[in-house]
Amino acid sequence: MTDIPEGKDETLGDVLRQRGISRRSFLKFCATTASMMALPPSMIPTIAHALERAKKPSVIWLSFQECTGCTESLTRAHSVTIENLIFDSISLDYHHTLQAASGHAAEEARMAAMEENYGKYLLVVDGSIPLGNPGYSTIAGISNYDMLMETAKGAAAIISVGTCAAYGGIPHAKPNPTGAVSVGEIIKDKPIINVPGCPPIPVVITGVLTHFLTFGTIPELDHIGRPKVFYGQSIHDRCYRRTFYDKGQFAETFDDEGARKGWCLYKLGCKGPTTYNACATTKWNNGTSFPIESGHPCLGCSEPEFWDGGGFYKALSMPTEDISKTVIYTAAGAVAAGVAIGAIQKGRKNSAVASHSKTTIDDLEK
Amino acid sequence: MNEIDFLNWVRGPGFQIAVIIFVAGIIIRLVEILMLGRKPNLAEAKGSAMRSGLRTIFSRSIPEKSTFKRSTFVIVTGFIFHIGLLITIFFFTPHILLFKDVSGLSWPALPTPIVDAVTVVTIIALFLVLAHRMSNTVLRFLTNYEDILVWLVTILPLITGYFAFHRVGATAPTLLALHILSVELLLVLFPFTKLMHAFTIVLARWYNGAISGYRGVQS
Amino acid sequence: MTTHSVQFNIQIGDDLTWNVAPLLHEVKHALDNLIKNNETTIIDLRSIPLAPGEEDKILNILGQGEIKAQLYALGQSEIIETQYAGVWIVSHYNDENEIMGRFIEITSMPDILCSQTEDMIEARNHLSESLKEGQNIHESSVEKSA
Amino acid sequence: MSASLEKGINVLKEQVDSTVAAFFSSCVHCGMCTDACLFYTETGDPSKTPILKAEPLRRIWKSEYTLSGRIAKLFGLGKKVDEKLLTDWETLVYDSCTLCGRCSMVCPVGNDITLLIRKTREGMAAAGHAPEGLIAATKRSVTIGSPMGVKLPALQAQIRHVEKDTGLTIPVDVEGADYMLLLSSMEIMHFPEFIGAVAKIFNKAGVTWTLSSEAFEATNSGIQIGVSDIAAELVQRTVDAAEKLKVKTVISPECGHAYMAIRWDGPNLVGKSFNFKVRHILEVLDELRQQGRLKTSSMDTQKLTYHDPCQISRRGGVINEPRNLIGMFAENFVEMSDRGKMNWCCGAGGGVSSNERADEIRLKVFQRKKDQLDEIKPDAIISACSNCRLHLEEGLEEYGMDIPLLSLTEILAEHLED
Repeated sequence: MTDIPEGKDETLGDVLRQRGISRRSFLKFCATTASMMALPPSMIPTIAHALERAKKPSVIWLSFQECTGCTESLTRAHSVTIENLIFDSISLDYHHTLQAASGHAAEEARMAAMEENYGKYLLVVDGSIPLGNPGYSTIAGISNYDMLMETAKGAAAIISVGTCAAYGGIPHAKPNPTGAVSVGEIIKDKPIINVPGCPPIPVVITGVLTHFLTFGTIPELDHIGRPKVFYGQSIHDRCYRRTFYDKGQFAETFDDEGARKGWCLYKLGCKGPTTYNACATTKWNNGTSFPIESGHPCLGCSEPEFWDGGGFYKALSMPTEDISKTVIYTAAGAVAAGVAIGAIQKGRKNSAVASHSKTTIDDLEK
Repeated sequence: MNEIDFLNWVRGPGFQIAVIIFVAGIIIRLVEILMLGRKPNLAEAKGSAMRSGLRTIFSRSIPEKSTFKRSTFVIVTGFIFHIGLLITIFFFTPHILLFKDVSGLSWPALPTPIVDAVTVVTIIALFLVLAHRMSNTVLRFLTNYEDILVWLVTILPLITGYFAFHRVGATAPTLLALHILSVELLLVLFPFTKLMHAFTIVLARWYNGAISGYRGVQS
Repeated sequence: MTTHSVQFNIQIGDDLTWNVAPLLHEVKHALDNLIKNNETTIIDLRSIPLAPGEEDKILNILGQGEIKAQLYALGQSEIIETQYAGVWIVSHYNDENEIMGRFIEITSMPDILCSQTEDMIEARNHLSESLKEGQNIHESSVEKSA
Repeated sequence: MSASLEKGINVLKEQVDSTVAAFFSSCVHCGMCTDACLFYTETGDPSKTPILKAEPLRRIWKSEYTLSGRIAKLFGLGKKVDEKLLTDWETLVYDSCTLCGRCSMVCPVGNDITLLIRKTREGMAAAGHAPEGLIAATKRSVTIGSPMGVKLPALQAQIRHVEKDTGLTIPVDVEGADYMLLLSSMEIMHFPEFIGAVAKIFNKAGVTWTLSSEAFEATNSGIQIGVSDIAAELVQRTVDAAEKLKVKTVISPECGHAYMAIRWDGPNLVGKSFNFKVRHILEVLDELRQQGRLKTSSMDTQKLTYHDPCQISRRGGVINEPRNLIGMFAENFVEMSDRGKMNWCCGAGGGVSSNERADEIRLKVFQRKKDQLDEIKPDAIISACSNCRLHLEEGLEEYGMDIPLLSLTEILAEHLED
């Protein structure tokens, strides 16, 4: 995969035809792609037209403080799928986990790809970057920070895959021992597309790449850098259990009648109402289901700081701190303080009473 | 600070700070009032101060007929928004979860659509209250900045709550965070404004009832 | 009554059908539009939030008509005309038979069934090359037509 | 020490207790007390809002007895009590409030607003902001023994007239009598028939009673002006006389604030419980009625109504007794729309009638009573407070209405069987 000797100027259409993919297959691919990107079916011809002429881009994939879950998510399918097709069609010039090359050869491949496609390649990052100590995470002796800065320089755009790269992720969770930050906190002068999720839905990753290939631009992003087509609506708004929420029918435990009847999981800590992702419609495992459908509340993994939200099983309306303790301590302190303050005030009154000078009829006029 | 940070803050430290100020403020004020004390009444009693005091705590909620006729608007809108606040605060599932989390106590919720409708009615009633306050000569004369501030911090949680529930105007975490923040604002201002009447009303009515009842009049 | 080889979701209950009726109405309007203006409508079933069982419900209601075509391209696809002429269900699967997309097409003939110009050009080239080389002409009769 | 702002402020500080703090903490500015106050309903002037009349006391409470007010004071914030405030408030507190207590009955949060205004008067008076008329009346009370300047010889003269008219002896300074009757100056001066009526009833009922030559005056200007020191001095005179004559019960006459002064405020002013009972004349009469010691022989066919004196009914607890008594002789008794504990004040109580400056407003707000009377158009009005009676007569004359005013005790005496 690191070795792409020729065909840099080939279009995607050329690649597909070379591989014996029929036009009909391509149409099928475009139809499912449109569906995946939540584009109206009327866009299918446009997508087909654009994709056919799309140039193969060069992609460099850097993995920093991460668990490889994002790569796993992406490469999970072991048969020829449409996502794989897309990936086959792009030139993944550098990927720590997937590339065969290692050591100097690997780094050389990265340098070569950067040089060759300077200003045009896509940089995909998964994992967060430790700022606490550069030694916390290095590749070939190069700190994550340095490698990111060096590679980002010539990138056309950066895709932060997974919540770690997008928002700091688990490494960023309190107390954040490594000083982990997201790509966006370091790189300010490049377009960054955040594809958060822990892991992100694989078709979302490919969807973003497809969009880039199809339209040559980055998709429209929301206020925290996520493509609106996938993250435009909350889990809650697309959830098939929404009617139960609206009706006020909730599962109280994981094994009660409500849980069996598929009632809303809000009380069990579902973060669907504040989580923006495509799970409820795109679903996982090629459309099989998504967490809520299998009876588990949404964790909110595509949102920043989801791990610091006070517990996965605490309802959104619950405070994240132990308020009952706060109330007890505060009340005890306040009673003591109140008595002290009250005593001072009572003393003030007593001294007013003590300094009372009797009013007689002669005192009524000034 | 992104919106989820914001939400986590209002659900966490923000809420804690608000609760501390609220609880400490309420208790200090109540202790402050009670510690001033009251001299025992040396006159021979004609009725029971205790019984009358207890009764007045409840009976003062029902206006006497001629008073109702004279202050109909204030009483009707007052009833609507107070009952509305009671329902929206204490009978909405997410709120009950909050109370359960803090106190361990739980009670049945009202169906969400009902709470939703009550919210709208309450908001309308509060707007009418303000309009009346601004148009009525007496109330305009009586009104000070605190009255407006209290009105604002009372209606804000209703409005933000309504928007958060219907998810319009901003992203859901922002709406929810704003709603919680508006409640925190209410909690923080509570002990230092006339909102305090929610607690001192028991004392005031008790005293009034006791003073009258001691003389043989049910007030 | 069910369509064959369609993967059904687990049926939980049918008290969630708040999107089924509006969708069927949309199909009806699309059919009107097809008859009057000869305009094709494609509805992406994935874009509509449906409860488990609701998609099946829709498919059951539309039923199966006279045509059922199977396509082998990047896995299987299934094109079925429902019992309502002009209303087609197009389902795409990958080669693991996982559903990739499902559309209701209101058209006289779904595009994907038609032979594509590019494929036909390729086919012709392929055929002429075969003829030029003269090989296998005798063994196999002409299988592909232009 | 003559009156000064400092003294007034100190007195206001003394007034604050848990009730005051609870009341001020609870006010929500709803304005319902305004609608309940005849000084607003008849003038339409929002500054007459009852709770606002206690503003000087509220400021003292806020700045001295609340943590937030205390902190504000440290920073020089918060509203102060100064000469200007007291000057501005003087007419509100003394001229535009009769301490009738109606606002205290309607306040939805339960504030006894009247108590707050009453306490505010304490500070106002100590700061030298009491009205001239009330100061003069108070001076006469202390020096002469009666706000109207009635001395013992004047009473004795009236007693002689009454004795002559009724043929009954009016006992004076009789030791060991069951009852000691107090009188208001107004009764002595304007309604001496009252003395005769009591004599007649008590004679019939076989009650032993007496007047005291040392403390016959029931009214207490100290209460009205709001100087507890003086009020206590005046109460003490009655206590001394009652103890000297060893009576079982002291009777307050038909005077509202006199009843309040001796019955409810008295023991608290002098700082100890009385070793005698205090009853209003109507309570005594109703007790006699219950015991069957009162019998009426004739009925009154006029359309009669009863005006509840505020301090006797709403603030005093004597509400059923007058109605029981009226039932003994009235065939055609009608109630006013707001009555009993919800009655409307005549407009002259709480020292307003002693305050010439308030003459105009007092007659203006009488309109409220007039409207009430217009609704039922009675032939005569019964009351049990000579101050109400005097002002009702004046008000009716002012509004060109001709309805006679009757004292309940007197009219009852007339209907007693011979």
